[in-house]
This record gives sequence, structure tokens and C-alpha cells, in this order.
Amino acid sequence: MQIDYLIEAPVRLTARLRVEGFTVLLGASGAGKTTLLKALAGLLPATGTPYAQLAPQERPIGYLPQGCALFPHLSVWRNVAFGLRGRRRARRARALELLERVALGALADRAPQTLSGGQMQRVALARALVRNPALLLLDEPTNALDRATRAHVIGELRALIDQFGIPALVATHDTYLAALADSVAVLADGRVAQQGPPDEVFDRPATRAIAQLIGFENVVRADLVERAARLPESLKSPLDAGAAGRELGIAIRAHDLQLMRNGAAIEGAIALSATIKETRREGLATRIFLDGPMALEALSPSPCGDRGWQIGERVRVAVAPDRMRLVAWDG
Amino acid sequence: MQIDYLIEAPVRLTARLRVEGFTVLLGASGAGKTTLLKALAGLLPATGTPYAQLAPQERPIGYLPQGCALFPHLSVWRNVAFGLRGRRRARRARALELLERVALGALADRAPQTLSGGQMQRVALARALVRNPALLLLDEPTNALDRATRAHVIGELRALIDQFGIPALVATHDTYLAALADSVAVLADGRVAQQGPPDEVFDRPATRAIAQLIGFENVVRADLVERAARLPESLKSPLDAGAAGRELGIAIRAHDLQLMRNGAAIEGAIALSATIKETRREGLATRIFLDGPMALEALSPSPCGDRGWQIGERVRVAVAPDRMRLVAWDG
Amino acid sequence: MRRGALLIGMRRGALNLGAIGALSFLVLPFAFFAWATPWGRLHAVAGDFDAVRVSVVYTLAALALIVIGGTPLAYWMARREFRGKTVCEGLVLLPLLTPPLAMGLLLALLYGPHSMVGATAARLGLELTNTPTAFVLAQVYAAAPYYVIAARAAFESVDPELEQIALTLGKTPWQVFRLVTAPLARLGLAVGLAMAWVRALGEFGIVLVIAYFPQGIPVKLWVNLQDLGLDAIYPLLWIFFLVALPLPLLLGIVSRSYVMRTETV
Amino acid sequence: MRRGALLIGMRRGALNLGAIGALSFLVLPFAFFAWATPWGRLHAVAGDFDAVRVSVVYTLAALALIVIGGTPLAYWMARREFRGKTVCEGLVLLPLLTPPLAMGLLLALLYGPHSMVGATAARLGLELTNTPTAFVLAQVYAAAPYYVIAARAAFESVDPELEQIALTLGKTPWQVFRLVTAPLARLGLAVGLAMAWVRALGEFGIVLVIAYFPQGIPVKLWVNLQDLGLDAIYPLLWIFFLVALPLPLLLGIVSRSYVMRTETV
Amino acid sequence: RAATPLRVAYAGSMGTVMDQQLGPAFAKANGVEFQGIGQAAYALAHLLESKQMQADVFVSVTSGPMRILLKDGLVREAPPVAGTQMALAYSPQSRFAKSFAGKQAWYEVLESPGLRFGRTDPATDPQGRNVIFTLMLAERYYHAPGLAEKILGPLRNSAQLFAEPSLLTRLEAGQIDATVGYLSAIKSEHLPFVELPPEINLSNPADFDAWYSKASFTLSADGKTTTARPEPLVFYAAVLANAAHPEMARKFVRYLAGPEGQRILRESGYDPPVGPTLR
Ligand SMILES: Nc1ncnc2c1ncn2[C@@H]1O[C@H](COP(=O)(O)OP(=O)(O)OP(=O)(O)O)[C@@H](O)[C@H]1O
Ligand SMILES: Nc1ncnc2c1ncn2[C@@H]1O[C@H](COP(=O)(O)OP(=O)(O)OP(=O)(O)O)[C@@H](O)[C@H]1O
Ligand SMILES: [Mg+2]
Ligand SMILES: [Mg+2]
Repeated sequence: MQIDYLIEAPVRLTARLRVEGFTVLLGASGAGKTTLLKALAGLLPATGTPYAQLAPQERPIGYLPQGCALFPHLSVWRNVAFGLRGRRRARRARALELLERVALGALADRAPQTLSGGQMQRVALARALVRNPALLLLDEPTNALDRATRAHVIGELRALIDQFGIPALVATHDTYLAALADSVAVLADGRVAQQGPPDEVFDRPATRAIAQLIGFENVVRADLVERAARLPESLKSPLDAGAAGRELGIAIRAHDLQLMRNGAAIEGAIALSATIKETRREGLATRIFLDGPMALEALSPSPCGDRGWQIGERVRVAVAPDRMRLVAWDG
Repeated sequence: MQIDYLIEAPVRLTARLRVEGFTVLLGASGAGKTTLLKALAGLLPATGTPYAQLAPQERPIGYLPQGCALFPHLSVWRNVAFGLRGRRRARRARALELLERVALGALADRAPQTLSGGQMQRVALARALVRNPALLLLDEPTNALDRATRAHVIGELRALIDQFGIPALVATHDTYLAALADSVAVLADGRVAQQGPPDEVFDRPATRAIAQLIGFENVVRADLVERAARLPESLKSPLDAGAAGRELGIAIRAHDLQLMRNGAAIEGAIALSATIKETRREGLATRIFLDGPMALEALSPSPCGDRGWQIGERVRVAVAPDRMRLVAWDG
Repeated sequence: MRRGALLIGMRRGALNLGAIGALSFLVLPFAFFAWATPWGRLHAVAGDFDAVRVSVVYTLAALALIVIGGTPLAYWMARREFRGKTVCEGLVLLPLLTPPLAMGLLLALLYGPHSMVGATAARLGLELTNTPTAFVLAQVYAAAPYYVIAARAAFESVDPELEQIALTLGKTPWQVFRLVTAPLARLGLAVGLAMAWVRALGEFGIVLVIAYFPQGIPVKLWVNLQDLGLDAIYPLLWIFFLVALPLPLLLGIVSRSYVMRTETV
Repeated sequence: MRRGALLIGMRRGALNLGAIGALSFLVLPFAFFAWATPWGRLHAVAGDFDAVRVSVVYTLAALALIVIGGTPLAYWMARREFRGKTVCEGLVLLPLLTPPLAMGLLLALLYGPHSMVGATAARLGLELTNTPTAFVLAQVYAAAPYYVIAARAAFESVDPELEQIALTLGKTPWQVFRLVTAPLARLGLAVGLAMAWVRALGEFGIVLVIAYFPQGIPVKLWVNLQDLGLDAIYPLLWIFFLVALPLPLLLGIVSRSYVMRTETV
Repeated sequence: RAATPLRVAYAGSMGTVMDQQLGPAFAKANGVEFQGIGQAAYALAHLLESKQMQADVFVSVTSGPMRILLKDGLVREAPPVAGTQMALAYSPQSRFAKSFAGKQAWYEVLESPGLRFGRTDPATDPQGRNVIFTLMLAERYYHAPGLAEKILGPLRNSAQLFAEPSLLTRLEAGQIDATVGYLSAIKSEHLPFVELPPEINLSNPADFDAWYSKASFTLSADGKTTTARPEPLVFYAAVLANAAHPEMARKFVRYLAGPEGQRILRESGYDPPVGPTLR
């Protein structure tokens, strides 16, 4: 399904994207993900295709709002069955079926106020699914769920999507969810800045904003790197092209930066010198903040103790050329 | 700080844990994390130490509720400054300082209803921090934040916690957050089932519930594995001990399961036969669901195409003995 | 139980005391009245039951009109933003504000037999003086503003997001109103209805002027007092309480029991 | 603008029409009154301004008492769950329900010169008949239930979680009430206050019985009408509107403007 | 000077003369504050009787309300202080105004189709009863059988009965064409009126036994039927036994009956008092 929307308020957005199967909408906090989903649901004024001329109740969509927004005066199953017509018995049966799929069959008769955050979210998901819509709009459907529950819920969701062929547009910050997607669209600077399969987007972010969003801790201006280190030819020529037009940056994930004691020689990699500013334990790994020609962040896979990095120590930082990504610096 | 609480309703909880530095409270959806934090804040009746005899307004805590619960009639900065006394100018200055730390300085005069989900969460965090409390209680402080914002906010949070030595108890599902913690406490079956540094908890879950929670996709009854495969001695003796008392399970992460074409021989690992039931693309990897003596889930690091696993194909599943974890089966 | 700050954070004595004090003060005259009533020789006066019938039947009719006309007005005032809204609010308050006697005179001027409206209505066979229609008219003016104001506040406190979600679930605006807005506003609506009911039933000044007949309870009380003295109002007043209180109490109970039995704490 | 289902999901014609129709109906008598007023020869009658002073001063006093006593009662009824709560609700409705004339008689029974309370008060130098105190008393009984009922509904719609969060930020229950509960309930409180104000100002029946003096506007209207006929009530009624309307309008404006100017859409 | 004002409860129709003339004049002369409470006479009597209202002086129209207090011992004697008569008042805006002012007999005008006649409730208001007596007497006096029935309809004809404030307003606004009432009140309202002959205007005490008493009708209240008979249109004033200022009260009653009071009453359209003091 091709989506082409223009939204004026509260933020100006030009959203042009394809929703195919399970499509994830990534974007920084405040980028406008919720705004776009609401506009698609008909709850904010917007122009475009599809549906823009339809009243919200005529749009064949299922919408899960960010705050869940369960009906406080209806029990859990009635919340789910709200969108259904017909006899109570049939509606309840259908609601219970969906509740089972989100592992909440036992809570069908509870009041929504008595649910935990994650339970509410699952009820809201079941409610959005109940009418077999032609497009699912899910705003952060799993952010209140623990890993095991999330895996279960996503499995059920995928099964539903595949079974009925319903495309879903899912706004999320959850990179786990993004990795599962058929397609990832990134919202930045008021437009869909990149869309593609997750491996492509995660591997080749188009802009600095996208790179930061998907977890490239280091994005530095290309000219800074150029001055500080030898660059391989594969990077040089696009950089020169960039010099003619817009500015470029180089994005590197923290765990792709290798740290070495000063003086050690490295082959086939770009290297520069830096000082260790701070180290921070991170589960089984250690995050190391570096100062030098540019601020950098490295992630050493072993706990700190193993290598004994000292704060203030001068080190060589190296990165394999194929771990560097060229991105547009602005928008 | 040692916490020792007994809660009767809405769920019965016996919570005995230490809060030191940045302590993460993990627990499945509905386990009672919110309940425990509310009780500590004095908003639910409970007995225990510390603070249980104090009225909520006398407790030196900072509480960030799961739903943010910003005051809708106050602007962003007034929400943050709510807990302060004194002159307007001083209160505003302090609020702005905290808002800067969560990267929201520019929105100080906005109404909370006009914020995005992640922006609200950051305001609520700033509000909880404003009084320099003796204990921070944060209920899912980052689940609405994208990676970059989350990293920034957590960095600031850690800095504050370290700077003022305020211990924080943080309920979350976010394993990234858990990995950063000084200590992880796991709430399961109405009690704190395990507490320790994150690497320990993540590496050696004590029970099946914990193992599932922290991402061991496969937890199987030990006797099932015993029947189906040769077990190394290191596992055999605890298993025999378990046979005398309570039941045990074996937990294995999906990516620690190795799949081989049937007939290939493996050395030094436990192996059994299984059939491929389903495969699912997951970003750069492929998740493979297996049927056999037990249902298993494997994660193959390369995309599906590379190895061409077929649904219905019989394969050998192997796992290195040191990737298996022995866990209590119930509670 | 949804407990607020005052009940969690403070010893409850002070609040309880204040509340019970205020309640007692309001109830005192009725307690005294119950005590002073000569229960032994209590008997209804001829025509009392007619008055009860008149009051109940026509007040119910007035209530129906009030709900039909007042509900859209209240919703509109709750959700529409436009210049001059404050003026609208003032206008709705006007009939509340006007002392009943003056209100009655205004209505008599407007709907009386020789006025434009009254004459037109009379030509259509609808007498607007001393008729059931006039009685209902008086009650509508007496009670409608209470309902509108309460309903408007109730609608205003319903989260529009919930209405919007209901739309996305394929319900028409009217269904949304019936299934979401009205149930969520039910407490305020019940309050408004209860107020409208008691105001309409108890209305004396307006009715005295434009509908001396048919005689409902308040006018009958007045007639009994003049005719027979104070003793004759005891029985009618008790009958009045018996007849009038069940509806508001029922409204209160229903609107609250409809709330899902929530948090068990 | 917070737009609800009816405004997003349907062509607005029907709702607008219904609302404006209902509004016009309520306002019609006043429009007619404005038209019929002989503006040229309008002049106040002797004593009219005294009546205005009496009404305004004593009604403000009554309002203060109502707020002081009614607020804790309303909060208590909103937040406490206990058996017999329904009975309490009924009790608060009683003074509303009782026709003003009967209410006046009940008060006369309780506070009159020959009753226990009245006699005791008189011995303490507090006459409870035809004195300012009696006037205020009558108004409190007339208006307090409106305030209590509206305030109770308003408090009930404040999310207790927000009060609880305020507690965890170190505020005392009283501060929480002042800084969170009251501002969030302000719309309902303003409605309650406005209703109480207009009810108290317009009260005629009760005042007629227990406080014919000092003469406020409603009694003066009655006296003017009896003594001088219709013409004498035009000026006083206009003065009355001028005096009475600003407070509720102001309350409405303030309570709404206090709402943060929110969503720009 | 008294701490509390002198409180006079009087029949509502005396409002103008009491509040604007007699009251202020007496207050000035005697250095007291004057509070007049004008309401329906029977309502006042019942409120005074049951101690729900407290006053120093009670002024009633006709003897009925006063008798309630006499019976109860609250009043010992009540001298007559003024009299009045029944008269027909019509609305200057009425389309029948010309007919009333012209040569046509007033009762014929009243019979015109479409004329709206208004009166107060005979069940509660003495004035309402007197309207009926007047028309019954007119029927005999003009030898026009069925006149009363034709004009009045049923005794409690809901098309004609109004509460007093409503009746006056409507008359002024032209919604009611005519009514029959006390001449004194009609004059103070500055309404055009038609005087009625003494045979039917209930003003002549000499006519009572022989002529006026021919009119009577029955009313039922609280299951008992009572027969209503005409009474002279006389205002009686009395000091109440529980008066707060008995001395001043007696002074006020004497003032009403005295030359100054009588002059003011006469100028306001009242007739001189007739008949004996009630005891
Ligand atoms: N009513 C409003 N008035 C003004 N600004 C608004 C309003 N609603 C939203 N915004 C702003 O519009 C931007 C987009 O908001 P939106 O809720 O769409 O973000 P989002 O991408 O969903 O963020 P998050 O991930 O934090 O939920 C935000 O910066 C927000 O502050
Ligand atoms: N008022 C209530 N009445 C009945 N049950 C309740 C009530 N409040 C919470 N519960 C139940 O208590 C359990 C614990 O709830 P709690 O909110 O503490 O869970 P949680 O660990 O915070 O979950 P989540 O991660 O989903 O937020 C849940 O199963 C919930 O359904
Ligand atoms: Mg959002
Ligand atoms: Mg929770």
C-alpha cells in the first residue's frame, strides 16, 4: 500500500512511504510518528492518499494509540469487542479468541484500570485487530512488554498479518521490532528520509539523523576524519563528490572501534590517537568515551578489568574500512 | 539501601532486595513491579522498611509513574518545579537546568498535552529528580525513547545518580537498561527471585521464569533433554541432585543452538535431531522453529538464503555444554 | 477504592468532621421536621394525590424535553470553540438567575394569550396559560439550565481521545455518543438530571404565574397553607419527598454501579 | 481545540441546529423582555438600590459560607466509600428538592422565634427571623446543595493518581488540594459556584418566609409588582441582571483560561 | 427607640398605601423603623397562628382571616380601620376597553365572546369569593338569570383563575381584559375601572342581612364542605398578643383609625370603616 500524506499541524510532515507486510516506522522522540498515524486514522486533518477524504469511522483501519486509551467503563473483553457488531455471544467469543492470542484470556472480565501497563497494551492491540482491518496502525505496541511476552505477542501479530495479508505500520523505538520488519521507514526532519528492508537500513543509513537513531554511536564530519586519518580509496572518491555538493559524515558503531595500546601497529585499518575520558560498565561489555581530534565512543566486548583501560590513557583507535558508513550530514 | 516490604493487595508480594546505585527491577508484565514501586512511594498500603510508617509526602523519594501522570494544568517547567519551594525565579532556573539535561530545554513553556510520548516521559523524569530525593523510584523511565535519546537520558541519569549518590530502583523491561545497572533484581512469583550484578543474572538465571524473562528462548525440562541427548558430567551431577529434590530445567539461548545438515558430525557438544517447522527473517538473522523431542528455537546469524534451510527438513541441533544453564523449573 | 490525597496523606479526622458538620447542618431542618410531624393525625388532604399525579406526570414530560433539547446544546458547548462562547454561557445562566417570580412574568408576557407566540399557539389549539402545556413550559425553563450546565461540564471531562478511538473502531458519531461519551459522562449527566428533576418538581414561582392550574405539589402546598393552615402541609410534604427522592437516588446508584467495580484496593 | 467524536465524525449541521435551537428557546423570553422594556421611561424605584446592596452583600457572605462548609463535604463524598453513601446523597438533595415555600416553612419551624434553636439564638442576641442572619441562612439552604453536588462531581473526575504524585513530591494534603485538586476541578467548581450564586441571589420562596426583611432583589420585585405594577419591575430586573451576571461569567472565563492553551490543532 | 422594627403584616392589596404612605409617615412621627409584610391575608393568618411568623400588628381584609387569630387568642379585639367596595377593572390595552368606557352595560360586555375575564382562587382568596358574590348579586339585581354562570363558568374555572401577581401583570399587559376587585387596589394601580352599584359592590353594611346574604355558594376543603357567605369589605387591624412592641403596636392601630390615618386612606381610595369591632 502506497501512502502519501501531507500534514500541516502540529508538525509539518510530508510522508511518502510504502506499507508492505510488517512495516516499522522509526523516528526520534518527537519526530512525528504519532502525528502520522493519527492522520492516517483520520484524527488529524491531512491531505493525501489513501483515505484522506473518508471520515475516521469509514476508514478500514485498526489503530492502537500510544497511550492505549482503553475504555474505562468497559471490561477487558468488551473493550476488545467494541468494534464488533452482532450478538453478544459471538462478540465475546471473538474477543476471547484474540485475548488468548495475547495471553490474556484469563483477564477477560477485569476492569481495565486493574491491569498492569503491559496487560493494557496487549488489550489495546487485541482491540485494534478485532475488525480485520485493511491497514493496521500500531503506535508503540510492545514498549511495555518484557522480552518473553513481547516475543510471544509479536509472533502472534506476524501470524495474523501473514494469515490475513493485512499490512501494518508500526511506530516504535524498539530495534528488535525493527529487525523483524519487512520494511523500515525512517521519519526525520519532517519526511520519510529512508525506507528499505531492515538489513539495508541498519547497514546503510542515509543520513546522520538515521545513523544515530539506529544505533551508530559515532557520526563525525567527514572532513574531520579526513584530516586526522588516512582514508581508503573506497571512501575518498565519494567524499570528493560530497565536497562538491553537500557535507558528508562518517558513521561508525561503537563496537566496531578497536582500541589498542599506544604504539601497537595496525594493518589495513584507519587509525588515530585519542585519550580515554570515561569508562562505563555495560553488562558484559565496557563503554569507553574517548577524546581526541573528535569525541568517540567505543564498546569493548569484555568487562573493563580484562584489558585494564585507564582514564587519561592515550590509545590508538582503529576501524576497519568496511565498518565505516558514509552518510549525508544534514537531512 | 535494604528494602523489605510485604504487600497484600492487589497482588501479594514479598519484596526483599538491596538498592545500590542503579538497581533495575525486572519482571514479566503483570509481575508486580509497579505495585512494589507504588508501595515504596506510600501510595499502596504495605508493611516493612524503610519508610512504611511515613505518609507519602514525608518520604524522601522521587517517583516516576508508569503513565507519566504529568499535571495537565501546569506547563512543562511548572510540572518539573512542582516539588520545589521558594521563589519563582529560583524554581524556574532549577527546572530549566533539569530540562536541559533531558534535552527538553526548548519546550519549557509548552503544555504537557502537546508533547510526544517520549517528551512526556522525560519531563516526568526531570520532575522525579527535582527534589534530590534519597531514593529514586522509576517505573519504565525510557520505554518511550528512541535509542539515541535513551542513551543520552540514561547517561544524564547515571551522572546524577553517581554525583549525588542517590540510589535508584528502576522497573523496566529494557534489557539494555538492565545491562547498564549496578544490580538487577528479578521479581517473579510474588517475590524477588534473584538479585545480583547484571552479568551474573544474565549469565546464570536461577529459575525458568527468570531465564525466559532475560531472553533464554529455550527452557526445557532437564529430564526431557536427558532422555534425548548425552549430557556432560558437569550437568549430570546437579541433575541427579535435582532429581532428589525439585525439578530442573535447561536454558539455552536461541543463538547458542547450532543447526547442522543431518549426518554432519559434531565434537564436544550435545546434539539431537529435529525438524524445521518454520523460519522467520529477523533483520540480519533468521529465527528457526524446530520440532522434535522438544520444541526449540534457534537463531542463525546469517539470512535464511545463505544456508537455505527448508521447512520440513530434518537437522541436527547442537549446543556447546558451556552454553547450557541449569535452572529451577518452578519458582 | 480510588483514594485521593486528602485521604492518603492526612489523618482523616479534620475532613470527616468538616464534612459531617456541613451535612448535618443541611439535614437539620428535615430531621426537625420529621420530629415535629404529628405522625398520629397525619392524613392527606383532598386533592393531594391529584397534585402528586400532576407533578410527577408533567415533570417527567418536562424532563424528557429537557434531555432531548439540552443534550445537544451541552455537547456543543463542551466541544466547540468559537468567539462569543462566553456570551452563550451567560445566556444559559439567565433563566437560572432570574428570580422565579420574574421568570414567570417574563414567560407570561411571551407566551400569554395576546402575545405573538401565545396567540399563534392558541390558534393552533395550544393554550399556553393554565394548561398542562404551560405547566411543562414553566418547568422546562426552571430546570433546563441546570441540566445543560451539569451535562456540559460532564461532557467536557470526557477525554476526546476515547471518542476518537471509538470512531476508528467503525462506530458512527451517534453510536460513539451512546456507547462512549454518555456512559463516561454518566455521573455528571445523572447529577444534571437529578437537579433538573428536583428543580422542576419543586418549582413554585414560575408555575404560580403561568400555570396556577393544573395544580402540582408546590402550588397545592401553598393552597393548603392558606386554606387549612400549617398542619395541612405536613402530609403533602412527606408524600412529596416519597415521590421525588427515588428518582435521583436511583440515578445516583445506577450511574455509580455502572462504573466497573474497579481497583480492589 | 479538543474535538470530540460528533465534531470529527459527522457533518456538523444537525448538532449545530439542535444546539442553537435549544439555546434560542431558553433565551427567547429574555430577548422578548429586552424588546418589551420601555427603555425611554425606565427609572429605578425608591429602595431598588438598597435591595441590590442587600442582595449582593449577603449573597457574597452566603457564598463564602457555602464554600467553606461545602468543599470538604463535596470532597468527602467524592472520595470516601462507605455504606450509606447513597443515603447521604439523598440527604444533600433534600433541600434542593423541597419547594422553596416549604423549605421556608421548615426553616421557620427550626429557626423561628418560638423554636428551640431560634429561641436559644435570640437569647444570645442572634435573631433568626427577618434579620441579615436569617437572610444569609435562607440563601445557604437554597444554594449550598447546588455547590456541593457540582463540586462533588468535579472532584470525582480528578484523577487520584495526580494527587498521589503530588504527595510524592512532598506536598502536604492541603497543598495538594490547593495546587492540584482544586485547579483540576476548577471547571466544575466554577459551575457550582455560579449556580450557587444565581440561586442564592434569585431565591424568593425561602426568603419570603423567614427573611422578608432585609429586602433583597427578589422580594423587592414582588413588592414593586404588588405596589406599582409591571412597569416597576423592568428597571429592577435589568439592574439585577447587570449585577448578577458578571460573577458567573467571570468564573467561567477564569476557569477556562486557566486551562493551559493546549493543542493547537 | 426600639431595637427591632415595628412589624406590620397586612393583606397584600394594601401594599401601596402601607409601604409608601402610612408606614413611612408613622415611622417618622414616632421614631421607629417600620417593616410591612404584605401577603395573602389567609396565608399570613395561618403563619401567625402557627407561630411561623412574628409580627406586632395584623391588618386583614374581611373578618375571616382575623377570626382565625381571634379564635386562637392571639388577638383580643380588632377594630375596623377602612372599607372598600368591589369594582370592575379593565385593561387599557384591551380591545373591549372602549365598550367598558362607553354606554354598554358592563355585564353585557363581560359576556362578549372572546373576552378574557380573570379572578383569583375562591378557595384561598377572599377577593376571589367576593367576585362570585358580586356577580351572583348582579344576576338578581339586573334580572339577568344565568349571568354569573355565563361569565364565570365553574367556580374554580381554570381558564380564569390566576395567582394575584399573575393576574395584575396580565391585566396590565392586556392579556386579561377585565377583572373584578377591590376599588382601593384598582385605584392604586391606576387602572381604568367601572364603579358598581351599592347593591352589588358589598360595601354597604346596611344591606348585609337583607340583600347581600342572598348570595352564597359552597366550597369543599379537606373533605368538609363550607358555605361561603358575603362579608362586609372592611379592613380590621389588631395588636398581636405576642407583639415585640405592644405599646407601639397599639399606637399604630390607633393611628390607622385616627384622623391622620383616615385622611391618608381616604386619599388612597379607601372608604371609611363601618361596623363593629371584632372580638
Ligand atoms: N498539540 C500540539 N501542539 C503543539 N505541538 C505538538 C502538539 N502535539 C504534538 N506536538 C509536537 O509535535 C511533535 C511530534 O509529536 P509526535 O507525538 O507525533 O511525536 P512522536 O514521533 O510520536 O514522538 P514519541 O516517540 O516521543 O512518541 C513533537 O515535537 C510534539 O512536541
Ligand atoms: N486494582 C487492581 N485490582 C486487581 N488486580 C490488579 C489491580 N492493580 C493491579 N492488578 C494486578 O496486579 C498485577 C501486578 O500489577 P503491576 O501493575 O504491579 O504489574 P507490572 O509488573 O508493573 O506489569 P507491567 O510491566 O505490565 O507494567 C497484575 O497482574 C495486575 O493485573
Ligand atoms: Mg508518539
Ligand atoms: Mg507496571
